[in-house]
Amino acid sequence: MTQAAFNSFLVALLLVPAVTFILRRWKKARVIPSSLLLLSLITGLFVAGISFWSGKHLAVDLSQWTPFPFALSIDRLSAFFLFLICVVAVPVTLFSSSYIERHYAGARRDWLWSLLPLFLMSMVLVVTASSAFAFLFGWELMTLFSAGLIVVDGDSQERRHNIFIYLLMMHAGAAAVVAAFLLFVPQAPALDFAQMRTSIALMPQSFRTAVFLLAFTGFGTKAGIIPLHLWLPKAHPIAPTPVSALMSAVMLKTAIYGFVRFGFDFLGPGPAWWGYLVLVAGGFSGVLGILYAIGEHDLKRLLAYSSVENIGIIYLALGTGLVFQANHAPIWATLALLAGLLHCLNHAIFKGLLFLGAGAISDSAHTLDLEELGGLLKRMRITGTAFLIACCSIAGLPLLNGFVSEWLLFRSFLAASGLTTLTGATMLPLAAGVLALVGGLAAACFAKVYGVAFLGRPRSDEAETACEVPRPMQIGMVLLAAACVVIGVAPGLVLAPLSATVQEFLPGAAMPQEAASLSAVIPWIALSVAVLVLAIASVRRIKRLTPTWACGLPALNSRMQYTATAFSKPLRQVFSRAYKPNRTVEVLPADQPYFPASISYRSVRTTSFEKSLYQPAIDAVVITAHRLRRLQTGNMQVYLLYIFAALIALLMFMRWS
Amino acid sequence: MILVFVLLIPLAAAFLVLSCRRPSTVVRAALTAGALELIFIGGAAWSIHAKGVLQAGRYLRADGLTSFFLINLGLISALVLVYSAGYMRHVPEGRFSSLRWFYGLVFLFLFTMVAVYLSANLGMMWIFVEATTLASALLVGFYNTEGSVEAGWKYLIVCTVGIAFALFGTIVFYLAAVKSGVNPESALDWSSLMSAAPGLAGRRELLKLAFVFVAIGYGTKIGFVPMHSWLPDAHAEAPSPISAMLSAVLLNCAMYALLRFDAITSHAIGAWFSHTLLLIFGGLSVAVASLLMIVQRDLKRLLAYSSIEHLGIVAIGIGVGGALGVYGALLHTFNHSIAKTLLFFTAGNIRENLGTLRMERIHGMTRSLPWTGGSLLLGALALAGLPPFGLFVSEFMIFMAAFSAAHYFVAFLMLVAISVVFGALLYHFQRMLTGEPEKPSVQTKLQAFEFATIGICAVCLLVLGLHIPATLAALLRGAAAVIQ
Amino acid sequence: MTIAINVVQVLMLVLMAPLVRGVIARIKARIQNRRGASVLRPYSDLAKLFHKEDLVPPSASFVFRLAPVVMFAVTVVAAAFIPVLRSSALLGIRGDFFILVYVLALGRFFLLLGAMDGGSSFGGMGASREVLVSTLAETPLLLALMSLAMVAHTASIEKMVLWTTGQDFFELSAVHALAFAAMALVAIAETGRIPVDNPTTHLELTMIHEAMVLEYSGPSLALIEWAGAIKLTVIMALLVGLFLPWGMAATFSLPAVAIALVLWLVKLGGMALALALVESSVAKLRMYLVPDFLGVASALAILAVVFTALMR
Amino acid sequence: MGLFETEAAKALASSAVFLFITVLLMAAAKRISTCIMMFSAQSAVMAMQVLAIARMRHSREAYAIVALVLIVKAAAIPYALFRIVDALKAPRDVSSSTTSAQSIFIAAGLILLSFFAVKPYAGALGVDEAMLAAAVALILTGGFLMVSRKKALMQVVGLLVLDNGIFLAALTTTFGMPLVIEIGVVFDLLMGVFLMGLFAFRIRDTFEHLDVSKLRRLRG
Repeated sequence: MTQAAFNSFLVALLLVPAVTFILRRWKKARVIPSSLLLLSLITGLFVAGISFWSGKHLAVDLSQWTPFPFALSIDRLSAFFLFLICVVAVPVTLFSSSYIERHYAGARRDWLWSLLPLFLMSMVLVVTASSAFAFLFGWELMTLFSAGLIVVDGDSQERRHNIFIYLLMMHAGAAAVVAAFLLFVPQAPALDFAQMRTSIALMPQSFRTAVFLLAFTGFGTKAGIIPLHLWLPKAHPIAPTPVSALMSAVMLKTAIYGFVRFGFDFLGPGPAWWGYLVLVAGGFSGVLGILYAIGEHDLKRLLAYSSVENIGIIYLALGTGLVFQANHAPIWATLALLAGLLHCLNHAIFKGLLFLGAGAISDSAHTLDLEELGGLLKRMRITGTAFLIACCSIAGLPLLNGFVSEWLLFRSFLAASGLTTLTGATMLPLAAGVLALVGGLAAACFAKVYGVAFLGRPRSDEAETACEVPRPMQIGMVLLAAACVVIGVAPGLVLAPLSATVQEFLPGAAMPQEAASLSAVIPWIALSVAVLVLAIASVRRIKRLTPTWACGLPALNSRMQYTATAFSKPLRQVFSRAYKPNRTVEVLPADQPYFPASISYRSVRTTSFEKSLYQPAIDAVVITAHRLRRLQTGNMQVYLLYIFAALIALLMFMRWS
Repeated sequence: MILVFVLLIPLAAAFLVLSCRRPSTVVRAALTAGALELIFIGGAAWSIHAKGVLQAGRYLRADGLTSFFLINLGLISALVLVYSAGYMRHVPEGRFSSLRWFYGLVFLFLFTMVAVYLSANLGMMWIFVEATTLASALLVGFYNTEGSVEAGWKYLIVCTVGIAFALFGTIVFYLAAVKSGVNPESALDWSSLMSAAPGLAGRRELLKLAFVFVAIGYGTKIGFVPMHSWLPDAHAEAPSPISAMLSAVLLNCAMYALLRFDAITSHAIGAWFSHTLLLIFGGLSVAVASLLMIVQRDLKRLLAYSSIEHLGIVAIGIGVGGALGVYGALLHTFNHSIAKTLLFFTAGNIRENLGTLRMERIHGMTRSLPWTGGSLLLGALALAGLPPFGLFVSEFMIFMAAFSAAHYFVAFLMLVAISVVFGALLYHFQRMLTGEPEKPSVQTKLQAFEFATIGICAVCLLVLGLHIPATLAALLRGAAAVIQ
Repeated sequence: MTIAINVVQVLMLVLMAPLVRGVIARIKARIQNRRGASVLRPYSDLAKLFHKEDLVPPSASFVFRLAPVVMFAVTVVAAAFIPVLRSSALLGIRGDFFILVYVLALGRFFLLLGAMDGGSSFGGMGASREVLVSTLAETPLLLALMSLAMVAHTASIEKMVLWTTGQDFFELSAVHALAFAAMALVAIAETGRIPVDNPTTHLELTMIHEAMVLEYSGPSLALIEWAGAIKLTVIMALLVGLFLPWGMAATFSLPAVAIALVLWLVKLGGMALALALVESSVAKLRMYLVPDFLGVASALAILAVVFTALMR
Repeated sequence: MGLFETEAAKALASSAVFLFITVLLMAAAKRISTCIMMFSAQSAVMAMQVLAIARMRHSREAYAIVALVLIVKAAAIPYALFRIVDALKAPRDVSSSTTSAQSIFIAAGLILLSFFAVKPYAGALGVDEAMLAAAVALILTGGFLMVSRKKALMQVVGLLVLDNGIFLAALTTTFGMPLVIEIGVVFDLLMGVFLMGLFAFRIRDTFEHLDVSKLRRLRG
C-alpha cells in the first residue's frame, strides 16, 4: 500500500512536466499541473510520515535497467528527510499555484511548472537513494534543475555571474562527493549503501579520514558553510521566490542528509578531531552568517545569509555528535543528533515560511528592500502574523520550534561535562557561548526585519498601498506557521520517532531523558503563558488613538523613523571586524569640497572571502591556461620539435624504468 | 566474404560519386551507398557475434573489437552523410573542392578507416592509417581559405611525421617477432602475434622500444598532448561534418590501432609499461586540454580540445585496465563520438545562421536560435559528464576502475580536470546562450536533415545515460574480451 | 503542600517586586543625603497608571498592545522557575536555566517589536540599543550558568540550588566566584541599571529602556514597569538561590519556612544595598563602552567554564 | 659463400659512408634542387644496398624492392619534386634558420649521436652497426631538416629522408618487411608527396610565399 503510494508519487512527479507541456495551450487547464503536483506531494507526505513514524522500510530497485545499481530505499533517516521535503513543498506548491500565475506568463510559466517537479524529484532521489549511482544522479540533477529555475526568472549580467559561480561551486563540490564515494570502491565495488556500511571495517584509517574530509568539503559546499558559502547569498535571492524557499529550506538539507549518511552511518566512530573540525566550521558559519545577515537590508539576501547561520547551528550539532561518538558516548551523540536533525526540520519550516512571506511582500509591495517597507502588518494581517511567528521561531524563542532544537543543542553541550578529555570538556561548553551569541544576534536580526518591514509607518507609497495576498498564498503560509507552533509546543511528537531514527544508524543510541523532560515541561509553560496572556488581555483597557509624540514638532513623517541600517548600526559598529566595508564618500563638485552641491556616501560590503580566497585561485588557473596557450605557437616546426622532444623523453623514461 | 563488401562498398561508392555530375544524383548516390554500407556493417557485426572471428584471406580479419569500432564508424558516418546532404548546399567550386569531390573524398576516407579496422596485418594497418591522413587532408583543406590550407598542411606534415614513427615501431615489433622465432610471413599478423606474445617476453627491451615509437606515432593521430598540435587546427578549419568525422571516427580509429599494439605488448611483457605510458599521455592530455579550453575563442577549437580531453580519458580508462576500465573506455569512445557529432553539427548550424564561430560574437542564442541553442546546451551538459547523459556513465565506470586499481593520482587529476572543463564550457556557452542576440548575419532556413541527425544524437545520449542496450553491452564485452 | 509553597513563592516574587524597587530607590536617596520617597511609592504609581487610558499611535498594530501583556506574562512565568523558601519551584524540577533565559528573551523580543511599532525614532533607537546590550549579555549569562551547571552536574535550577546548599560556603570553588562576578555584571545590564542604563533618565542621548517604552502609557506602561520590577527581583532571587542559598527550609515545618523567609529577605536587602551603592558610586558608561563592560563579563564567564573543565 | 656474396657484403658494409656523405651534403645545401638530388642519390645507394642483400640471401622479393626503390624513390619522386620546384616559380633557396656551417656541425653531431644510440642494440641484434647508425642518422637529419628549413618543399624532402631512414632500419634489422607492406608504404609515400605538392601550390596561391614558418594564423 505505502509502497504503491510511493511509486505513484515518483511517477506523478515525472508526469507533471509532461502534463504541463501537453496542456500549455489550453487556458482552462491552468490549474491541472499545480493540483497534480500538490496531490502527488501530499501522497509523498503521507508515505514519508508513515514510514517515519512507523519505521516501515520501502524500496524501489531499477538496477536491471540502469548501467549501475540504481536503487531507492527508505529507512527512517530517508523518511525523515523525505518528510521534510514534502512538508515544505506542499505549502510552497500551494503558494506558487497563485504566485506563479500572477507573476509569470507563457513559456516561462510552463518552464517553472515543469522544472519545479523535476527539482523536487531530484531532491527526493538524493534522500532516498541507496546506491552511489542513484545518489549522484539526483545530486547533479538537483543542481541543474535549480539552476534552470533560476535562469527562467530572468537574464542580466549580474545574474549570469551569480549562476556561473553557483554552478561552478556546485560542480566542484559534487566532484568531492564523487571522490568520497569512489574511495569505497576497493571494498564495496557496487557502491551499494548497505555494502559500504559493512565494508567500512576493512577500510584503512587514512582512507576513512580522506573520505570524511572529502564528504565534509563536498557537502559543506552544498550546505554553504563558511567559507564555502560564496554561492549561497548569490544564488538564493535571484531565484523565483518559491524556488528560493525550496532551495534554502530543503536543498541545503539534502547536503546535511549526505553528511549525516557519511559521517555517522557509513564511517562510524572516528577520531575526535573530525568533530572539532565540524564544530569550528559550524561556529564560524553561525556567527559570521548572522552578522552578514544583520548587515543586509535586501530581505531575500538577508534570509540567505541567515540560512548560512542556521546551517552553522546544524553543523555545531553534528560536530558535537561526532565528538561524543568519538568519546563513546552514544546517548549524548543521540542528543546532539536529535538537535541537529530537528533543527533541519525547523529551519526548513520557518525559512520556507520566511521566504514565502518575502514572496508575499514583493507581491503586494513590489519591493524587498527593507528601507522601502514598513507598517505592512496593518495591511496584511495574515501574512504579518505568520511572518511574526516565523521570526520568533528563527530567533529561537520558546513555545516555537526553533527553541526546541537550540535547547537540545545547549543540553548536549552541557553533557560535555561528563567527558574525560579536557578539549571536549572546554570546547563544547564554550560552543554553548557561541550558540548563545548566535541566538542573540538572530533575535536582533529578525527583530529588525519584522520591526522595519511590518511595524511602524510605511516608508514608501508601495508599502502604503500594499494589500493582502490571495487565499492560496495565505493558506500556504498559515500551514507552515501552524507547523512551527505545533512542534514548538509539543516537540514530543517529532522527538520520539527522531530518536528512533538515530538509533537505526547509531550503535548504542537511546532516547536521552533530556528530550523527554523538555517535552514534559514545554506544554506547561505554553499553557501558563497562554492563560496569563488571555487573562490580562481580557481585562478591558480603554484605548485612545493619539499621534506619536514628536517632541513638539508638528508631525512625524516616515523618514524620521529608524531605518534598518540605523537599527543594525550599533551591532555593526561592535563587530566591525567581521565586515570589510569599503566606504566611498563622493563630494560634488570635486573642486570645491567646502561648498558641496551634493555629498553621496556608499558603503559596499563584500564578504572578503571572494577577494582573498576565491579570486586568487581563479586567477591562478586562468594564468596557467594563458601560459599553456602560448606553447601552441602556430609554428609547425615547433610542433615537430614537440613530437621529437616527447619521443626522446619517452626513450629516457624507457631506459630508466 | 561480407568483409570484402564492407571494405569495397566505400571505395566503389567513391568512384561512383566522382563519376556523377549532377549534385542531386551525387547526394542520392552517397546516401544509398551509406545506407548499404551501414547494412553490411550490421551484417558483419552480426556474423562476428555468431562466429566470433571472421577471416577473409590473409589480410582481412574482423573480431569483436573490430565490430564494435565498425558499428561506431557506420553510425557516425551515416549521420554525417545525412547531415551533409543538408549542410553542403553551397560549396566553393574549385580543384578538389566541389560537391562530388566532397563525397568522393568522404568515401575514400571511410574506405581507409574501414580498411584500418579490417586489416589483420599490423603493417597493413599502418599503411591505411597513413592513408586516412592523406584522404582527409584534402577534406580539411576543403574550403581552400587561408586557414583551411594552413590547417591542411600542418595536418598533413605533422601526422605523416608522427605516423612515420609508428612505422618504425611496427618494424621493431616485426624484428622482435622474427628474432624470437615467429615465421616472418605471419610476424606482422596480429592474432599470430597475440598467440606468440608469451614467446616475445625475451625481447623485452625491443618491445618497449617498439611500443614507445608506436605510442608516439599513433598518439599523434589520436591527439595526445604534446603531439596534439595539428588537431585543433584541423577540426576548426574543416567543414563541420568533416570535423565531426575527424573527432568522432578518425581519433577512435587511431586509438584502435594503439589498442592492438597495447594488447600485444601487455601480453608479452606485462601491462605495466604500456599502461603507464597510456596513463601518462592520458593524464597529460586531460590536464592540458581542460586548461586550454578556458582560453579558446572559436567554438570548434573548443570542441577540438574537448576531443583531446576525452580521448585522454579513454586512454586513462585503458591504462587503469581491468574489465571495467576497458569496458568503460570503449563505452566512452562511443558516447564521446555521439556527443561530439551532435556538437559539431550544432556548430555547423551556428555557422550557417550567424556566419561566425567566434564565441565572443555570439549572444542570446536561446532567443534567436532556440533549437540550435538547446542542442548546444544539451551537448555541453553531456560533454561535461553530467547525468542523465551517456558520458556520465562511462566516466563513472572509468573512475571506479581507476579507484579499484588504486590509481588515485590520475583519478583525482581527472576529477579536477573535469571540473575545469565544466567551468570552461559553462563560461563560454553561458555567454553564447544568454544575453541580447545580434541580428543574425546570414539567416538561412535549416534543413530537416540537420535537425533529424541532431535529434538522433540527443536521444542516443539520453538513452545511454539511463540504460545500456543489451546489444551494445554484448558488443562492448566482445570487444573488451579481444584485448583483455 | 509543596505546590502551595511554590505558588506562594511565585506570588511573593510578583507582588514584592515593586517593593524591591522602592527599597533600592530609598537606599539610593539616603546615600545621596535625600529623604526619598516611600518604599511603597511604586505600588501607587502602578495603581495610578492602571486607572489611566491607553494612548495608542495611529500607526500602531495589535503588536503594540500585545507586547506589554506578553512581557508581563513571561516574566511571571519566569518567576515560577526560582526557588525561594525551599529548594523547589513551580517549574523548577524540569525547567532549566536555558528555558528561563529564553523565556525572558521572548518578553524582550516582543517589547522590541512594540517599541518599533510606535513609528517614532525613539522607539527604534531604544530598540537597537537594547538589542545590542541584550545580545552581548546573553553569552556571559549562559556561560556562567553553564559553568555552575557543570559543577553541579545538572541543568535544573532547583537541583543546582540543592547542590549548593549541600556545599560548605568556604569550600565553594573559584568557579563560583567567577560565575558570580560575571552574572552580577550581566544582571546589571539585563535589568538596565547604572552603569549600563539609567532607569530614571529621559535624555535621549543616554536612555535605552526608557526610549523603548516612551510611547507607552497607562495600563500598558504599568505592565511593562511591573514586569521590569519582577525581572529585577527574579534575577536577584536567582543570584541568591545560586550563590547563597543556605538557610532554605529543608522541611515543611512552619518555623523553618519562616526562618527561610526572613533570611531570604535579609539577603535580598543586602543585594539591594549593594546595587544601590554601585549605582550611586559609578557613573553611567558611554554607549559604546557597554560592549567592553559586557566583554569583561564574557571573559569572566569563559574563565569560569575553563576552570570547571580543569578542576574536575 | 660465393664471390658475389662477399663482394656484396663488403659493399654493404662500406655503403653506409655514402649515406653519411649525402646527409652532410644535404645539411650543407643552399638550394632545394641540391637537396632533391642528394635525396635521389641516397635512394639509389639504398637501392644498391637492397640489391646487395638480395644477392646475399637470394630472395626474389628483394629484387622487386630494388626496382621499386629505384623507380619510385630514386627517379619518380625526385622528378616530381623538380617539376614542382619549376612550376612553383618561387625562390629556390632552402631559407634555413641555421647557417650551413652550423647545419653541417649539427648533422655531424646527429651522426655521432646515432652511433651512440644504436650501440646497445646493434650488438644484441647482430646487425652491422654502421648501417643501423646510418638509419638512425637519416631519421634524425630528416627531422632536423624539417625543423630548421622554412621552405615547404624542404619539409617534404626532410620527410622523405626520415622515411628513407626508417626503410633502411627495416632493411638492416629485418632484411626488409614483406613485399606487400613495402609496396604499400612506398605507395603511401608517393601519394603523400603528391598531396604535399598540391598543398604547396595552394599555399603559394593563398599566401604568395612558401615559408611555412610564416603560417601562424592558427594558434592557441
